[in-house]
Amino acid sequence: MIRIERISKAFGGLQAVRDVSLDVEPGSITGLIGPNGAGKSTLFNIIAGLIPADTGRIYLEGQDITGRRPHRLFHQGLVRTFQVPHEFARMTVRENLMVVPPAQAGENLLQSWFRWEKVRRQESAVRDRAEDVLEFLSLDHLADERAANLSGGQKKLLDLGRTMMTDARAVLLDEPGAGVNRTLLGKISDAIQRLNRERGYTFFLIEHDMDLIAKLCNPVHVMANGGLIASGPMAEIRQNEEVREAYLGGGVSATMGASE
Amino acid sequence: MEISGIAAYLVSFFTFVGIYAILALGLNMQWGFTGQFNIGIAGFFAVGAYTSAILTTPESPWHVGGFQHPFLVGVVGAVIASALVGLLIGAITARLRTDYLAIATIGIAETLRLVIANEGWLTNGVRGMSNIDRPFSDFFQAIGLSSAMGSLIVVAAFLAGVYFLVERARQSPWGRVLRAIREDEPATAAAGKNIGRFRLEAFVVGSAIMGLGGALYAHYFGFLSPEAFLPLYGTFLVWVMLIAGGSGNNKGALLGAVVIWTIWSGSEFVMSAGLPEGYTGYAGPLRVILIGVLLQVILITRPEGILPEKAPRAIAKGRRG
Amino acid sequence: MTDVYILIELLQLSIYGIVLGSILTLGAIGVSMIFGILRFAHFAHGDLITVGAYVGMGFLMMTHAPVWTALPAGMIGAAIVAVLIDQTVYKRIRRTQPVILLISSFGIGLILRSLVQVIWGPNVYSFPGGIQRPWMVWELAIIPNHLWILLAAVVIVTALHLFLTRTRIGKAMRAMSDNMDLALVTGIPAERVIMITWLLGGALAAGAGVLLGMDSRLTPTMGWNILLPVFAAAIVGGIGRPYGAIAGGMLIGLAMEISTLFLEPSYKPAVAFLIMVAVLIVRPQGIFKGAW
Amino acid sequence: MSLLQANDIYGGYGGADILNGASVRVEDNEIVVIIGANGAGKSTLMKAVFGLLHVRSGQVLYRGEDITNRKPEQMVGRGIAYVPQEHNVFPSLTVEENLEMGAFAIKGDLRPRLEKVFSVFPRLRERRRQDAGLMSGGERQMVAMGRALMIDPKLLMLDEPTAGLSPRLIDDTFERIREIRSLGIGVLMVEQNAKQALGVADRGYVLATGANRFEDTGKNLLDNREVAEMFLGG
Repeated sequence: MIRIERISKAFGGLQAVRDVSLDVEPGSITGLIGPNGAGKSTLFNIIAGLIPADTGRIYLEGQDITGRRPHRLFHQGLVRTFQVPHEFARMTVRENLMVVPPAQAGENLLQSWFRWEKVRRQESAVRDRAEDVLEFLSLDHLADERAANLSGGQKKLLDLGRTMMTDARAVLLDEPGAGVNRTLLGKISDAIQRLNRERGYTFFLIEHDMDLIAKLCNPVHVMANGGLIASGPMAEIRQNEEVREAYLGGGVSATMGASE
Repeated sequence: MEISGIAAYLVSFFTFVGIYAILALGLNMQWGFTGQFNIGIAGFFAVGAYTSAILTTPESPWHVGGFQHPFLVGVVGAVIASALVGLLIGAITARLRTDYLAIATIGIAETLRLVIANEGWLTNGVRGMSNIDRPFSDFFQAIGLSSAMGSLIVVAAFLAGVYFLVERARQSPWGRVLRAIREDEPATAAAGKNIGRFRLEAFVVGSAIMGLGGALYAHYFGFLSPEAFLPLYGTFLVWVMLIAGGSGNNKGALLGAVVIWTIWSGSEFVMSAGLPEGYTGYAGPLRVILIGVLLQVILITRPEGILPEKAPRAIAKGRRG
Repeated sequence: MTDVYILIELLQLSIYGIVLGSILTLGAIGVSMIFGILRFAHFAHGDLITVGAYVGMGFLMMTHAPVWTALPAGMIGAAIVAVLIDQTVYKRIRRTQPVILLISSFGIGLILRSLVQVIWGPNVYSFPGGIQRPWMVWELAIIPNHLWILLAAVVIVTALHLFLTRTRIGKAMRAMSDNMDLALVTGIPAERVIMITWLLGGALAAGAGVLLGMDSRLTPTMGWNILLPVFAAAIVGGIGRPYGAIAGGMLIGLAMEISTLFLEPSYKPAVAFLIMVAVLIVRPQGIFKGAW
Repeated sequence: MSLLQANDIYGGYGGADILNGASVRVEDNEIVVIIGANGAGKSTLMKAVFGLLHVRSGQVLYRGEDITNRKPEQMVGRGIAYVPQEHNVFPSLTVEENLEMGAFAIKGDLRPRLEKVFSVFPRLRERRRQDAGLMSGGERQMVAMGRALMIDPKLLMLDEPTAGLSPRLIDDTFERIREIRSLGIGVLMVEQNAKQALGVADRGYVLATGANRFEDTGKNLLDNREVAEMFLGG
């Protein structure tokens, strides 16, 4: 689904990502873990078109998408969420969702002015879709609330909900569990699994909560010091000596010689 | 003052309110909806006013023209010309932060003012352009109304039209995207919206509305000179109106125009009555100070204005009502 | 023959350009410092320039002191005005978005301009000294005041440089401009540094105002009229980098004066604006790289 | 009386709490390290203690005085210095100016203090006139720690001092931290390099989901099999 080919990126003297290649299989929930500063977020931002890679290519379903701008990636079926939820604070929860669907007639100002009936009809369908998503996420009671008033976890759900307002095929999740309490965490992981099963979404996610990773992801890729050091099911990853070293520090393996 | 004097005053009062309300609506589209900072409203206002004046006035030895097109052609020309200026500024500053947009807009406004003052062949410079006809004055005379009253009716009609369009734009998915951009750009981009396009559209449409305001002003006032486009009248009052009324809220823009114009023109009476002989020259600056202080008080105590922004009423019902 | 004539003309205009540039520099450094620390474009800066010029002139009218004393008097006056504005208005809205400060400063500018009109009337003033007979050096006319202006600007900028590099509070200003959060955890008292920033910004603006007044005349809109070139200088130099403002000021000043070879002199501000726009398009971070 | 005692801290950014009752204690002349998986709330706890993050409930005591939710300025005034993980130097200031900023509030001659810092980090003496922005990651970390030492702190708080450093520099950094302790300073640090950090630490805390999971001497934690397991969940 997503193919990452030999991506490298340096910031000044720091090699943030070094020669990483991996595949995210269609229909999978693929995890990416690693200690702080391992380069996970940089890799994500490169895929999402926020920062350019120094070398390497990214493919989405075989198509080269290296360096595409975020809004274009969206139209090719690749959407993302943010580690810190980005809600449209002074808009209602429902509006937050209704913004998303692409190619709304009403996004054309002239159509909004002069083809009002058409716009309304579409708007009605978009609204139905938003209501469905809210129900799916059990946020329906908050539809008319300003998004600013949601809790951190609810905002994360809303972020996930926005990805459901489109026919996304691949979703990048940046720490869906960060700052979320246990109850909501369960909801979020259920939603991810259901979206994966029922709608065939492919997920690629960064997460620090190992239990969540173990529950959701197969396979899991591990990064440390910018490089990929292990891949496989979580059970195997746990036994991997190099991974243990990376997390606990101390011993330095050949792939991990960090630069100054 | 006799009745007819009061009536004449009220006509002029509401005509100005109407013109300023149009400017405030244009600014609301740029600032209120999208968060774009245009501090050169006077420039767009001037482009509209002079374009319409040049297109419609009779031949004059003092400046280009003599086209004598009808009023509506002047208005359309004004809208197109100011939209083009907006397109130029918007395209240049699209990727820059707000401060640069602000400086660029003020730069274009001041530059335009220099052009108007210096290019006599085009605008008759500081001596100004006159003989700009009021709209449809023959028609209004035929039905027994003064040309001033006719102007008020025309301004009111245009205001109604602009309000309708701007409010519809706000309620529409288009306006929703603008508000999303204002709230959070990265998330709007991640939702697949081409931020640059939406922002430019809002800026251009807002500029066009300001140009329309300029054309209406030219035809009501009948005379144009660079003095009218000082930042005080053209820009500052409009900003205070929108902030006081409630930016993001179109009703707030209307209300702000009424309230601030009342204070502004009311203060003229108070000061000319209250200031001692020989000090009447101070009335102008004192009024500016009054409005300036009012702005600071609003920003400190009630930055959301008299009518805070509310989520627009849903334009379509879902299954669940 | 004509070639020599053009060369002389060019040199003559360059002298004017350097003089104008040094005035713009003083304004632009203030704009840049305020932007570096408070992150907003201060639109009342032009009118602060006007206030400084009028206070300096007012001081002369009251005391009949020598002309040069207008400079320190204006600087002190405008510095106090700047701090008062910050304490009564800007301080209260600093926590909101910086763009609100921008709107506010636009209004403050109009208030200052009107206050100048109320206090000193709409008349045009000039500093005493009358018309000066220029010295002729080769074919170039050098007006004595221009020398003084240049000298004063050099002294002020040097003093500022020493302040920023030699005093603890000056270094703290640079530190805050570098990284506000780190400055806070380091224990640098932000409010005090901000106050000093306004003091300096106001004083520098007044410096520009008095020197501008010496070069031409005092009008209530004198500062507003050079606000655009001042911003242009700050942006060309890289906004938030006061040392860049020196280069930016000189470049804009020279371009404005030399443009009069081809253009109506009244278009000078437009020339500054066009250069600024060109810089914004090509290099939004300004031409002159390098930190403070 | 302990040098620092943070009891049962709750707090976070905006909505949800990240800290759910975390506690930590530091004695004089002691190196205390906080370890834990990513996202466990280690850095958040440091920020909460230093007043950079609102403590919703709980108490921070410094030599018995309640300093909960005080401003950083007041913390520094009491002799607590904090070194953030990233962006921890003023890039356009020289090394010496950076150090001077650390002692902003202190009147009088700074030279003795500078000398003290240079004795811990001799390299900084050589480069005192250089802009900090032009230095390598390791040197910047020295500048940052040196700046914190300028107030003669009683308590030094370090947020991941070895992040992004090469193995050689990591060793060196831990060596310096030991040296700092020998100056009579209590050190509280958050670390990713858990093994090495526990090696130099007198005591350690293991945090998980914003609360204490283990607390013991550095050595005991190192030997604890459960701690190792914890990092990879399960």
